[in-house]
Amino acid sequence: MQLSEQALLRAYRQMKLIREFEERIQREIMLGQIPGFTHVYSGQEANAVGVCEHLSDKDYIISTHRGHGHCIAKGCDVKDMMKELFGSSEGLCKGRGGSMHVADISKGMLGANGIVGGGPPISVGAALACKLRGDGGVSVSFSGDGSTNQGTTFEAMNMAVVLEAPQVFVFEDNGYAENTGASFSTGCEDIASRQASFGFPVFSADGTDFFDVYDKAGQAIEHARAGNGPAGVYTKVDRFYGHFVGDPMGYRAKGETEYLKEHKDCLKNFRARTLGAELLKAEQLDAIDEDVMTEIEASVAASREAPRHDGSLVEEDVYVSYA
Amino acid sequence: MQLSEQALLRAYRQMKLIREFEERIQREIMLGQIPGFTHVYSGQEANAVGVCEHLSDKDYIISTHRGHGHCIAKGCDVKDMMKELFGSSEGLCKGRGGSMHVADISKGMLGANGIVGGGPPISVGAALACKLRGDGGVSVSFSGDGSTNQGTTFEAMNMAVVLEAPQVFVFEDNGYAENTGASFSTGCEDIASRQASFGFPVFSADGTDFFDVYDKAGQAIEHARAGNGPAGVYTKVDRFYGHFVGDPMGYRAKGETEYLKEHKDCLKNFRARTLGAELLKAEQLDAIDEDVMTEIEASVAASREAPRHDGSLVEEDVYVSYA
Amino acid sequence: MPVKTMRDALNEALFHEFERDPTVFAIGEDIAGGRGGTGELDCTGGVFGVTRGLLTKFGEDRVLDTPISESAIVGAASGAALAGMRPVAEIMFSSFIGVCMDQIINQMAKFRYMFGGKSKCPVVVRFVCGAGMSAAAQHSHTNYQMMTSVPGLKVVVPSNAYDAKGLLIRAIRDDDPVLFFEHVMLFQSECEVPDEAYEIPFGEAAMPREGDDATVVAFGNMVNVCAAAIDALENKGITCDLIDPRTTSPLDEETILESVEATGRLVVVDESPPRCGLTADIAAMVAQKAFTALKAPIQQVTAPHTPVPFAPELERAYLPDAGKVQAAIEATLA
Amino acid sequence: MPVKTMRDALNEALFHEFERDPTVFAIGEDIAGGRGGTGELDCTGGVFGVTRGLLTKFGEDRVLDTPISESAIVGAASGAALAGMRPVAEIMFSSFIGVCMDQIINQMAKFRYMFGGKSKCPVVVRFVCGAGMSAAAQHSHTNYQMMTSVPGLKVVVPSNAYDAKGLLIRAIRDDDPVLFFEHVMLFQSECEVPDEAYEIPFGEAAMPREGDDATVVAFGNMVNVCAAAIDALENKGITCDLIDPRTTSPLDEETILESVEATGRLVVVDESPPRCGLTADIAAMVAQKAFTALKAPIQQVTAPHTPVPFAPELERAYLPDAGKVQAAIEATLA
Ligand SMILES: Cc1ncc(C[n+]2csc(CCOP(=O)(O)OP(=O)(O)O)c2C)c(N)n1
Ligand SMILES: Cc1ncc(C[n+]2csc(CCOP(=O)(O)OP(=O)(O)O)c2C)c(N)n1
Ligand SMILES: [Mg+2]
Ligand SMILES: [Mg+2]
Repeated sequence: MQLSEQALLRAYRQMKLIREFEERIQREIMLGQIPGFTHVYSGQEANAVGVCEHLSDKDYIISTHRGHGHCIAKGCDVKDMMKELFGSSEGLCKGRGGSMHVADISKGMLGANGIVGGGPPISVGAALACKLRGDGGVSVSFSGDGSTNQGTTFEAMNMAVVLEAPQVFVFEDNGYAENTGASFSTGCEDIASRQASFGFPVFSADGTDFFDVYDKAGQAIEHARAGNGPAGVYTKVDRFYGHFVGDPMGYRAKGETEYLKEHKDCLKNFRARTLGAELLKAEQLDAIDEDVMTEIEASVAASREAPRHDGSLVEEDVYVSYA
Repeated sequence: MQLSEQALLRAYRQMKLIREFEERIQREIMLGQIPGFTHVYSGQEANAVGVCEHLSDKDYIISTHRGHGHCIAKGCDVKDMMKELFGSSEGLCKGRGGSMHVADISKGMLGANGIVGGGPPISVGAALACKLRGDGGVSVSFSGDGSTNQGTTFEAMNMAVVLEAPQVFVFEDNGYAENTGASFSTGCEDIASRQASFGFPVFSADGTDFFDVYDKAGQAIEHARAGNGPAGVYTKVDRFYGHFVGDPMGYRAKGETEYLKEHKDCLKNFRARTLGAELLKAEQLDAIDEDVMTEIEASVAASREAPRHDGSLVEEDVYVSYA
Repeated sequence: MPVKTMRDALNEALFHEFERDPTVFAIGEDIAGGRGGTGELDCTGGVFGVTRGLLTKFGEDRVLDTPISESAIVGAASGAALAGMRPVAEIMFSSFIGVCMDQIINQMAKFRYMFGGKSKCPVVVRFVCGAGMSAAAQHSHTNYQMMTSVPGLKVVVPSNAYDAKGLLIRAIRDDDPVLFFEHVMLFQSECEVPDEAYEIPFGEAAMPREGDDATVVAFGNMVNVCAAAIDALENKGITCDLIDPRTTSPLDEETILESVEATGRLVVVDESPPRCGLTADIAAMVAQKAFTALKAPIQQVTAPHTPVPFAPELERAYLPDAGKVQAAIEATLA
Repeated sequence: MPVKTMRDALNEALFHEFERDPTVFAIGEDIAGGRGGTGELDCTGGVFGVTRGLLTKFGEDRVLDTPISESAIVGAASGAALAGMRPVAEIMFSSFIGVCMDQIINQMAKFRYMFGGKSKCPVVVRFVCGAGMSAAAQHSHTNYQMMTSVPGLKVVVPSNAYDAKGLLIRAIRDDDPVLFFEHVMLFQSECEVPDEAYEIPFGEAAMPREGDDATVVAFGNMVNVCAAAIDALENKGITCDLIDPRTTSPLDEETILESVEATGRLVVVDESPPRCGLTADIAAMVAQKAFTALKAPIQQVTAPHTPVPFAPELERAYLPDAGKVQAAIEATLA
């Protein structure tokens, strides 16, 4: 698939936005500005963006506990997301959800999800909605390697095939589920073929390579959009940091994450590829970098100032109407 | 695998016992003697017996809502089972469980189970107990085609591989889950390969042929017993009757079950095979038939006479001790 | 007015709403029946026939038979609801709710709150509930009391065909997740049911009996058991208010409190086990809000703290019956 | 006596029982940590470190890290228990209970009854529960009130390190399924804890405060919140019994009833939402069994009928605090 210069710049901007969002919130967490448990996506940006660049607002996605990247890639407002993480009443979810529950239905983003395996069944439902309406929409669920062992994920896969849902299952294998390696927790030879045995094509990609992900995700989404039932994308990728911000990471070799940042960075990779092939110029990418830093800085500044709750609205928004 | 004359006679007896148990209870249900929902196993006898003839009391099995065959094959007392179905306080489970919950832990029979997919996780636990004790025991879960789509079944399969449990998953594909065909409900090409993709060998057998089941189950059980982790058995078989006793069966072609009884009867098949190869004599089998009829008749007579509850013990047996 | 069974009343409600609103669809196991079989399609209509005929009339796109995968069924329903549809999911027996509980209590119930009020999830999940058929411990539970405890859900427990129809129509039109519990002993129960569509509002109790001496609150089939008990007490000169909340969440506290203010005595009846259930919920609410009106201990009549037994005699001992209800009414008057 | 955190007290309990009984084993996600990783094994010990060191001491056969498959974890634990072992399973957060609910409420809880009393299932399932960490709606629930409603289960909710150790040892030695809820805000809480093994019986409440004016019953971390509230009222001349049931099933009704007989006033406090919970359960029990002793409406103090919110200010508004408890005590005395 050939990408226009504009499309390339946009993809880079999205990836960079995710990266800097995640880098910055780690600092804010250390400073005590962001409460709760937070899981960052650094290192996996090519996946969210490589998939979501094929989608529009009429398409749906659902994410996991590690949701910021998918949210940004699907078009959630970064400033509103930041305010949400800060717990502001002006946050994208009015401060009720926080990091693990960022959502924006108007963008087709059905939420991060705190339950491993919670997303795929819900995603199949959104796909069925698209199918019933016949509006050409698809729905994409993102899951980790760990979540591929959860029963709900398997059920969703089989049901999507049976009901011919325009559903794409994306599995981002970052090698770990919390402190347990994927090589231990998945008994199968390889995850992609296990999932494929459910009866849909699974396209494997190098999750550190935007172009590969973009290409394979395109094929999977095309398959689903054309009415052929579900498809899958399996990516091998690396998580730069711990499971959550603050994870001491005893289960990883010393120096592992430094190595990954040096050698497995999808952003560096993208830069090298596009500059090497003279598709983009360094100045263009530098300008984006600067622009992104400014945007993130502004969103943090706004979040610090943003109003906090006073507790009075704790009972609001449970029901549309409770009667 | 070569079977002695004695073993052949025993296997036939077990199958016949199941068959006549199921045939007889259908009559008793029509007569209003047996309350509740009852699912009969007629037509599938070769599966339960072909598997359980490899097991001893130190091995475990767990069954489904369609549990009578597995119970008898694992050695549960037929008279006590009959009393249980009749709701007698002398039943195998004191009339508390009924058809869907027949169990006898002393025989390694961990129960029929009213929840589709309920059994496999529990079975893996029994397998882990055997492994921890190092007593050479294995655990076998029986499931139907329908249950292969339940998340719990998938989870159990992966976990058994990861924990190297001496576990055997038996999948009896009788073509239907209630009123839905397996060809509709399983999106995969074939169930055996989907299950095998979890990382264990799956042996496929003709579920109407005792010898084939016995042979393949032997290989699977040997694999697990030898410490190689789980194995699977997949059988294609037919359900002679409806989902439950009383099922009008609109979803099946007219004459289908008559055809099956004529052409796919594992008992007829066994008779033909053993007589044809001159392994057994007709008189031997006839004697067993007669013997079984007497046993079933006696168990029904005993069950009719057996004491019923008066309601006073409704609160007994919830806890070993509630304090 | 025509007399109909609850089964037929529910079936009618579905036909009305399927016709009225193209975003309504149904999903569940064997709700049509016959997919992948060698016989007829749409021969089942769910184990109790409530969805029968929908597939034939509205087609395969709107009547989705599924694999046995309850988490996927409920998840798909709520995902479709988030995405603008109005699914009606069926979980055969509420006793299977444990298999899909996360999708109910952690997902559909919480979306709106977690998402800051910016989503809605208009999904209905129908369940068969209750004991009385010797279906034993894994097919006979009520579960609605557990679900009442979950913020974000609405919980409906009809006691008769008329209410069932109006409440199901209301449920399908509701913008929040609704769990709808159909008691297994009521499918054949009959009463007058209009042919046309009508709504019964949530949070408004019915009062099938009115009296002076005590207030009886009951749920589902127990409403009928209590009505019989109350009728039998009439010739002893005892009369009672009988309150059927119809929805346990939202709950019509007002009707209960008003009645207790008048009678001073309360009996609460449910066929669930005793701990942390609806009888306790109502009793505690009254002991807090109408304490001064109370003239006697509040009586709870429930099943014992046991699973549901198989043998019919045990099951009868398990279930509250008219005798136990009468005894409780008389105890509160003693 | 040495002072220990609840984390360490629980860890000790596990070491005692692993040493004492070779049939005890542990199963759960990351209860050791590091399997399949490039770093150290046994580096995690569960998210809050309660199982740390078990793998190193007792080996891989008895400390089983698993895939993320809660139904399989709980099912495997109860299957092993039926087959003669004494497993201790861990489900990280009780909020995940929905994912494995069937295995808890329909399987392990019911085996013994369904099997006519001929089986036992000595399994313990440990959960982290409760709000207070801004972990939001899918990681902060209590769930023990729901589980209390299920016949066949025992439910333990310790409020301090000393009790936690004795109750966990008791739970592991118990022959029935026990659900053990460890409140997230208590892992670092400290008190004196003996080095040796000891059991605290089930169904026997503790009474950390004694007084004359009212009875306060609370669970888990709310016991500490209520103790603070009660202490603060002392200089107003108000004293209260504070009852910590420690196990909600079985429940020590006697201690509660005796206290209410003496004080005539009851306040029940829990951090779960209000409907069908433990506060209602206790209030209703008292309104039935000690009605004549009651001098004032029973006060329930609970979270509101909402999911748990993320923002710290909302979460503070969600949780009962000493101020709300004091207000309720004063209301019952007014
Ligand atoms: C049902 C459930 N079980 C366990 C957890 C705790 N948990 C949160 S994230 C996680 C690991 C998920 O691993 P993976 O799917 O590989 O995603 P990653 O964190 O690598 O992005 C676990 C076990 C949970 N949130 N939900
Ligand atoms: C969790 C759950 N869902 C649904 C049911 C209702 N049900 C009982 S048996 C059955 C069909 C099972 O089919 P299969 O596994 O093929 O077994 P078979 O009946 O053919 O032996 C269904 C749907 C149930 N008991 N439990
Ligand atoms: Mg991972
Ligand atoms: Mg079948």
